[in-house]
Formats: sequence, C-alpha cells, structure tokens
Amino acid sequence: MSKKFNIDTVANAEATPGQALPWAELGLKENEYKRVEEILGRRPTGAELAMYSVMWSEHCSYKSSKVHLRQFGDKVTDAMKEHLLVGIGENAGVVDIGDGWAVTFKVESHNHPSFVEPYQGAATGVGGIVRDIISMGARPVAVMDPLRFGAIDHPDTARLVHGIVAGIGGYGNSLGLPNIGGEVVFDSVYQGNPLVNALAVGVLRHEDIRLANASGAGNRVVLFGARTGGDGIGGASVLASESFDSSKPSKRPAVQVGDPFAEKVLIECCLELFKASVVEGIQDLGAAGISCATSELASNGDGGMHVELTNVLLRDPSLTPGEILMSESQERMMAVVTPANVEAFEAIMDKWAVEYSWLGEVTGTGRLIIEWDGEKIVDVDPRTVAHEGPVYERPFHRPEWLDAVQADAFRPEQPADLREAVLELMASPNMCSKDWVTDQFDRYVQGNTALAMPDDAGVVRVDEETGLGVAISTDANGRYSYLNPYEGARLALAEAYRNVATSGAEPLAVTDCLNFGSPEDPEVMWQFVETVRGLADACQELGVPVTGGNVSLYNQTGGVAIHPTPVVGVLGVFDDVARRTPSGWREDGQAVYLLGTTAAELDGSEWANLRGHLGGKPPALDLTAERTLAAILVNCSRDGMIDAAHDLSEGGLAAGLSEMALRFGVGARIGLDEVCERDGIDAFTALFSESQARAVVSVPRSEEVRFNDMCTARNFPTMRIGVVDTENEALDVQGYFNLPIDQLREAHQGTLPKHFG
Amino acid sequence: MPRIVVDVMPKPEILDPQGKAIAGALPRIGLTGFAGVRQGKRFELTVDGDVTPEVLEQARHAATTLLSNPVIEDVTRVEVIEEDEQ
Amino acid sequence: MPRIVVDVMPKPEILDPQGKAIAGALPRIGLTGFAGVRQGKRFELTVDGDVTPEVLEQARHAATTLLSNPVIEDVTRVEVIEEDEQ
Amino acid sequence: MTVETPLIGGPQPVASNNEDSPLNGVKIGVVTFPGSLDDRDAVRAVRLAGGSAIHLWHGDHDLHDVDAVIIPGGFSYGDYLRAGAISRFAPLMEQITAAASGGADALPVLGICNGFQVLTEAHLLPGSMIKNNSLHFICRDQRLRVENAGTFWTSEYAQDEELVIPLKNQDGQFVADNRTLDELEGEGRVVFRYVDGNPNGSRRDIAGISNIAGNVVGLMPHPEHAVEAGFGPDSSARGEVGVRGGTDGLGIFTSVLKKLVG
Ligand SMILES: Nc1ncnc2c1ncn2[C@@H]1O[C@H](COP(=O)(O)OP(=O)(O)O)[C@@H](O)[C@H]1O
Ligand SMILES: [Mg+2]
Repeated sequence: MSKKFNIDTVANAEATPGQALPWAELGLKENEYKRVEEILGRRPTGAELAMYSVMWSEHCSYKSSKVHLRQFGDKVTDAMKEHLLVGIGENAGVVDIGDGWAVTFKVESHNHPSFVEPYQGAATGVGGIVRDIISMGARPVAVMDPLRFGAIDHPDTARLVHGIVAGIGGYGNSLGLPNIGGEVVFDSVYQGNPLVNALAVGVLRHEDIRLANASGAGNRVVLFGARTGGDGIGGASVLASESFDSSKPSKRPAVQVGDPFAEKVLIECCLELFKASVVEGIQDLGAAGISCATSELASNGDGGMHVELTNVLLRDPSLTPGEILMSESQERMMAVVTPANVEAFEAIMDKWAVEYSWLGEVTGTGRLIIEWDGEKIVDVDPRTVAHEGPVYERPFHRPEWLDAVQADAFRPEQPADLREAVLELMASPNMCSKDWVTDQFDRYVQGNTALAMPDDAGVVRVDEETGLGVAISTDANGRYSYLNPYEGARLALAEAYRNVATSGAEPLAVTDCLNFGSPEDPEVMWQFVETVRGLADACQELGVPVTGGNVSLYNQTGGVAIHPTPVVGVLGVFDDVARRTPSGWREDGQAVYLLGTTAAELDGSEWANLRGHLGGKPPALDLTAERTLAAILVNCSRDGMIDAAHDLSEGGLAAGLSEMALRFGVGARIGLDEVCERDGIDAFTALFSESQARAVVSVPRSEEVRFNDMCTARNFPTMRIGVVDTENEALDVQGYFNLPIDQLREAHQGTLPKHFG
Repeated sequence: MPRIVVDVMPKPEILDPQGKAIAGALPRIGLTGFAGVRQGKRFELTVDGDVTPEVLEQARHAATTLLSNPVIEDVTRVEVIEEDEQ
Repeated sequence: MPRIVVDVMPKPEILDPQGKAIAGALPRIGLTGFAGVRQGKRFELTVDGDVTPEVLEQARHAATTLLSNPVIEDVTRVEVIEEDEQ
Repeated sequence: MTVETPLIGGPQPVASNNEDSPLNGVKIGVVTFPGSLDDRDAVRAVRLAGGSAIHLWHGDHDLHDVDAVIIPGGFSYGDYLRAGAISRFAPLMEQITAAASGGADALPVLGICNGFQVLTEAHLLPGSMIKNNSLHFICRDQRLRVENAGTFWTSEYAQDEELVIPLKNQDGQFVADNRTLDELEGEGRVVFRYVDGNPNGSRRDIAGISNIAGNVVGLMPHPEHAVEAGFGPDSSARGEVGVRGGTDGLGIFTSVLKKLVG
C-alpha cells in the first residue's frame, strides 16, 4: 500500500523524544500530557495522543464527576441489588423483571450537537442510546425523550423545536421503536443550551446478557456496520504531523448525519448474532469511536488486543490513523468472535447486507497494539486509556447568592378569577398539551404499548403470554434544583417514582442524566455535588438503585449556566400490563379522591413561573409518604380498586384535575371546601400549590369502602373531593368556577400549534 | 415565466444515507457502472416578470438561508434557466 | 471521476407540498420576488472510468426506473458533467 | 395455541400456528424487507384473527405456498429516495407481482402503509404517495369508512361501516391524475376513505384502494395496530371502548381468512 501519511510510529516516538505534539489543541492539560508520557515511558505517538486525549476528555472519562458518582454504588444496599443483574459500569444496567426476563435502560444527552444541527443532533442522540441497549444483548423496545428549550417566543426556539422533534421522530420512527414518553419544558435558561436527552429500553432473556469484553487469546475482532468517515473529529485535524505537508487534509464534517435505516438493519443483525451465539463480547461505537471500543473491550477482558488499522473500511480515504481512531461515525459496532464462529458471523452479515472488516485479534499480552500497514503506531496498556484517566476533585462551594434567592419567597396575589387562572395555567408553555410534539412520534409500532403520552408513565408489554411488562417515567424540575439542588434531585426522583406507581407498576430501578454547567465553576460544581448526594440518598430511602446514566457538563453560554437539570428515569414492573391505570376518568358517578395533604407550597411552582418569580424553597419532600402513596396506588391497580389515577406535580391540583378531564373528555364536579378546611389553606392554594406525595384517583362506588379501608390502614390522608360527571361536559369546581371541557381543550391544545405551526 | 434553478448537494464529507441506499440498489437491478451516488435537491423558483439582478440576489439569499442547511449542504448552483432548457 | 447528473422534478400537475411550503416561507423572510417554487431531486452518479454510451444508457435506465416515479415525477435531465462544473 | 414472538426478525418458516382456530389452515405470508417495522405486528394480527402467519424474506424467491400476502408497514430501505421505491425491486416482489396479477384466483395481497407504497411503486396499484401536506410525520387515531366491503380484505365489514385505526406516516398523501381517480371511483376501487378530516391531503380523501380484480388492496392507516384490546386506539367507531381498547382493524384479517377458507 502506498503511504499517504507520514506515520508516527512507536519506534519514531522513541527516536524523537523531543518532538512537540499538539496536546493542548486536543484538549489535554499539561499535567495530563505529562501523565501520558509517564505511563508510556516515552512521548506518545500521534495515534496514541489521539486516543488518550479523546478517552480522557470529560465526556468519556467523567474526570470531574467520578469521585461523586461513586455514591450511587456506595449507597446501594443488598436489598436494592436484589433485582440488579448488571449494575453501573457497563453500557447500561440490566434489571431482572421475573420469569427469566430482564430489561436494560439508560438515558443519555446529546445537547450540544442538537444546538448546532437540531435534526441530526437529536437523531444521532437516539441512535447512540439505542446502540448502548443493543450492546447489552437486548432488543430495544421503546424510546423516550426528555427535552428542554429556551423561551417559547424566542426567535431561535422554533428552529430548535422543529429540528429536534423531527430528528427524534425521524430516527426513532424509522427504527420501529415506539416513543412512550418524555418531557418538553421551555425556560430561557436553556436558550443557548437546549437539552436533548434520550432514553432507550430493551428486553432480553437472562441468559442473553452480553458484556463489552474481549477475552480468549486468538479470538477475532471485527468492526461492522457503517463505514468510518471523518465524523466528529474536528479536533484531530491538528494532528498535522500525521499528514503529508504537501496535501492538506481534506475537509472534515462539522456534524454527524444519522442513517436510521443502517441502524435498524444493525439491530436485527445483532439480534440474530446473539440468537446464534456467535459473538463473545460486543461494544457499540459512540463517543471516541474505535479508541473507546478497542480500549474498553481490551481492558474489560483478560488479555490484550492486536489491531491492523488499515483494515478499517473508510468512507473517506484521506483519513489519518489518528482520525480513524477518533472518528465518531454512527451506526457501527465492534465484536469479538471465536475463529470457529467466523463463518457463521459472516453469513449473518451477508444476509443483512452489512459491511464488516476483521481488524485483528485478542492476545494474551495485556497490551493494546495497533498497527498501520504493519508498523506499530499504538502500544499501550488499555486500562490506562479506558479506566485510569485523570480524576479531579474539583473545588466547589455553595453560591453566595443562594441565601438571597431562598429568602425571596413567592407572595402570590390572589388571582381575581380562578377560572381564568386555570385556563392561563393550562395554556402555558410548560403545562399545555404536547400533542403537537408527540403526534410526530410512532407510539404503536411493535404492538405492545399499553400506555403512552399523555399518561403518567409509558408502559410496554414484555411477554405476550403473561402480560409481564414495564413502566417508565422521566422527570426533572430545573427550578426546584436551582432553589436547592439537593432537594431538587430528590424531588425529581420522587416524581418519576410516583408517576410509575400511579400507572400501577412497582418501581424497581433508576437511570439518570445529569445536565449541568461548567464543573470548573465551583458554584456549578457545588450544585452537581449536592445533586448526586441528594439523588443517591433518595434512591437509598426509596430502595431503588441507580443502574446507569450519563453526565453532561459545560451546558452554559458565556458565564451563565443552565439550571441544574438532573433528569431521572424510573423503571417499574407489572406482572400484567392489563391492569395499568390510565390518567383520566370515564365512568359517570365514580368518586374522585385526593390522596395526600396540601400546604402553601408555591415557591418554584408553575404558577410562580407564570408570574415571573423564582425564589424561596422547593416543596417539602417526605419519602416515607411517597413510599406509602406508591404502595397504595400499586395495590389499587392490583386489586382493581381504581379506574383512573393521576399524580400531582407541576401545576398542582388545577393541572391534575384538568388533565384527568381532558384525557377522555369527561368532566367532574369537585368540591374544595373540606380540603381547604382540613389543610388550613384557601382554594387558590389548594389548586396551585405543588405539595408532593399527592395523587387524584377515581374509585367505582362498589370499591369505595375497600379503598378507604386500605388508606386508613396505611394511615394515609385521603379525602373524597367529588364525582365524575359525564353529563355536563365541564370541570365544575363548585363555588368557584365551571369550565367547559371544550374551552379547556382549546386553551390546552392551542399553544404549541400557535408557536410552531 | 423565467425560472431560477438552485441546486443543493450534501457536502462531500458528510454521510449521505440516501445516496448510499441508491448506490446499493443499482447493482441489484443490474446497473453496475457506478462507483457512488449522491442525492441532493433541485429547486425551481418561478419569477413573475424579469429576472433583475435584485431578484437573482434574492434567490442567492434564499439558497443559503432557507433552501440549504450550510452545516451539511452546499449550494452548487443558482442560475436563470431558459424556458426550454431544463 | 466523471459524474452523470440526473434531475427529477415533480410533474407540473402534481401538488408539491414542499415547494408550496417554501413559497409560503419566502415572503416571511422578505423575499417577495418569486411566483412559485417547486422542489425536485438531483442525483450525481459517479462513474469509475470513462462515461461510455453504455454507462450513459444505464444512467438513463436508472433515471426512469429507480430514480423517478413516472406517476408523479419527470426526469428533466441526464447528462455528464465536467469535473469543475457543478 | 402456540404463541411465538421471535426476538429476531427475518424469515421464520411458521411464526404462529393456531391449533384451535378453524381458520388455522390458511397461511398468510408477511414480507420482511430491510427496514420493515410492523412485520411482527402483522403476524400477530393474523394470529389473533385465527390464521397462521409465515414470515417471508424479501430476498427469497419462494412464496412458501402461502394463501395470501401482507406487505407490512415500516421504512423499508429507510424510505430513502421514495417510500417503497427500492423494495419494489426485491426478488420476492417478482413472485408476488406474478401471483397477484391474473384471474379470479390471483393471490390476495394487502399493502399497509409502506406496503401500499411498495405496491404503487410496483405498479400493482395506481397512483402514488407524496409527503403529507403538513410535511410532518403524523401519528393519530383515524376514522375511516369502508367504501367497498366486497374485497378479499373487507368482506367482514358492512358497506359504509366506519372504523377507527391508527394512522402513522410521513409520506401518506395519495395522489393520482383525475382520470385515474375517476376510474377508481367508477369501478368501486376506492376501498377506504378518510372521514372526520383528511389527515394528509390525499386526493378525494382516499385512504385505501384496490386493483381491478379486488385481490390487491393498499391501505395507508394500520389495521394491525387495532386488533388487540389494551394495545389499540382509545376509541372505536362502534362506540366507547376501554383504554386503548379499539379493535376495529381485526376485520381486515378475518375477512381474508374467511374468504380463503370458505
Ligand atoms: N449520572 C450517572 N449516574 C449513574 N451512572 C452513570 C452516570 N453517568 C455515567 N454513569 C455510568 O458510567 C458508565 C460510563 O458511562 P458512559 O461513558 O456514558 O457509558 P457508554 O460508554 O456506554 O456511553 C456507564 O455505566 C454509565 O451508566
Ligand atoms: Mg456504550
């Protein structure tokens, strides 16, 4: 092969110790570069430098967050581990849901790329998380998409909303994955930093779990799927020493373009590989591409790996070795295959017309050796690349401004007209109907969706014979976290947990995506530290372990960070999804009950947000009460005591009742006087407070005694506040207002179409 | 009426999944003479009246703002075409 | 490598929802000089070697069978383009 | 009854074999192309209707003696170029085209969504599909009217009966020239029409059509997503149902099974 490049070999690196390398341009700090030299006992080659720099980046190494994330492991009790088949540290956690079935799920961010190119950024975000799920050996069965945008009327918001929503749909719909939930929140703090988090869930049999490791010397290493192009390697072009001085490196793409069709084929092809037991270890290629896949596979295995890089199939033949190692081209996987299975592997690739190339083999040397046309360009201990990157204990301190913010409690003026207030709330950007978004997503494909938007949790059936299935909800409230990051994280978990229980599922496990500003800002770092501590503590108190997740830092524009936004996903299990509880009532005459008590807790609420106020303290959280409430809701579903349930969170009772009425277009007559009297509040507070551990349910007359007995036995406050009324198509809050459902619907559904067409 | 044609192609370094799928299909229908395919867009803007320099400038502006996404696409042509030319 | 370009446009009598949306958007960004817009496709087929009459014939065949659907689209051009021409 | 939801796609000789059903002797093939998505849903629908479903692989040259074929929804070949454009050239499509054309006992074929698009590209059905007039992907529960209850795929419905089944697509706007449209109307080949609002701009509100013989039917919305209570739309044209309880689509599958057995 003719040499296109000036290859920096290991021998060359040894011979030219003084040669300067562009480590700073590649994002390494001086101490980090020194450490690389120390590890290697010489200067790195260009290719080695490429690998270390990308694997030691914040994104891949978690260098700022690692020391704190440990709490998720440290605070897990044996009881919490009971259902955990694979915990933190793999591509995604795996949870036992019974009958030999397991599920794997994880949420990840694709924030920055989505700001630059909304459609492709969001699309490739879905693609990336789905590959994580496949690489565990699972069939992906659903996706979700927690999103945050800037102000709804900002001139740039429509561009982002249109592109991101279309991108998530364009990719997820083409993969045949039902979209079963997510979030859409507008807040000017996200103006230059929209959040695009994507969650995927997959299903597998216990025996099908696959891990990312390369063991067994002599086993072959294969790269398959899309060809490698210059995607996502902006930084690597500074490795100019690699390319001929005469010919400039050709242009590199500014963004990655997703190919959902290629990924769909990759899914089917991987599942067939698993079924045929043809692969020993498997790893998806995401951030850091081949650098990540080879070093992680090798360091998780028991030996080493030997790879010939010229075997990689390229989309752009001008790529240099360093660029190939760093490329983040989508829709690729790497696997380890025994020599005996090579033929079977190739047959499956050919059937699905997937391109593949054999790169090398697993060795017993403990080294990761990469050659270019027979010349050694990488010779490293893979652990030093993948797992022994720098770890920082970044300084952090509580922001001084926080005292003033927390002291600035919201003192709402009573709205003159509660009816108008409810309409205003339900038409507001965060509380309005999200149909404009969710109607662009397929929620039917695969035929197992038992609940999706607008219900509290997405529910999918796993086993058609028994009805065994799972529920998932994701939640975060950036305003609560801004007011108090420790409590904010706990509140996010509590809400997701409550949502899952409201649907009738038993909460089992947690995934999280922690979206923050710069960790180099000690105040942001403090928010992060408090968040992790809060989440880990709350997980322990609720008995649900974190199984995996993702950290997204540097979400800030200029010096201004986003609100801390810990997106928490909770997964629950159903023995039979047929007993899931929808969020709207339907049957005339059923009793409407409010579970839980209400205090004057409007700080950080949606109502305060509508009045432009953010200050005070988030609502108080009582996790014991949350556990009891969840147990009641799950029992009610099991024993058929309720026909509808909706948890109360953002927007309080006003939002809860409105949404229950809108779900099936059925009204109710509600009385607030007794609640006000019991809790010592006024009607405005009863409607708009965001007190936690509350839900509204509708109970058939025949079940009322049993229902009340159960709540009493658990000592949980409950109160009958009204009846379902199919005659008058209105939400009638007696003594205060009568709101025709048509009018409510018009307000609720008009907002997004008005802004986005 | 005169028309201005605007051609937009995916940037060469950017993956073009559509072109890739077509390139894969051609040999299956027996057409083996091609090494690669890229799929772009062609817009025809009809002008009501004469194509003044100002209108042409508008077309150029439309080409780079609305008709193409400069992050992933290049405008490869903005040109007036004659009635009988395609 | 030489390229053959294939242009495909929606038939004039077929509604073109994308063209219509663009025509609606142009005045909103201040571009009022256009009476209508139609959006079609442009394919570039790369040829490995010389463009023989046979390869050109293959391109014509691809244009009418795979690259366009005669019910809704017309092939408006199949042509070899020079390296530096777009 | 044996229920198997294969975790893997691709050809499976017999995906389901309904031992208890009187209709289980009828074998319906469901084609999988690369990028097909609703193939397993179509298999489930056949099974729930009482028939036996056979997975067919696009690259195969053999119809495995099936009595009818369903070309399911999805994004075959990514819907790149045009929906259905590339799939149309699959080897199995030649077999299907040959078997579906011809006399009275031609093979019944149903194309759902992407399958409908494949059938128009293959010229088994007239017209074509362009982007929805909203230019968005649309997923919603759609009301339809059965305009011709005489086809293989609609005989279980009453003439003019209405159904609610999910619609989900990006390129769902049916177009054809006026002469073709008049012909379709005149020959009773408009099989389904949208009611309560045209979701995508389709000419004359057409949601589904047939060929002249009536054995080949294409339908844009997805009956296979309204066959099982608990996993369908929230409503039914027959009145109130439970949450996601709509099963109005089942009749499509029982129609062909009963026709073929009787
Ligand atoms: N916020 C978090 N909470 C829990 N686990 C996390 C979090 N962030 C990262 N992890 C875990 O750390 C490991 C490495 O994360 P990541 O690099 O995102 O994995 P991958 O390489 O699969 O993308 C994973 O197991 C992931 O689940
Ligand atoms: Mg991974």
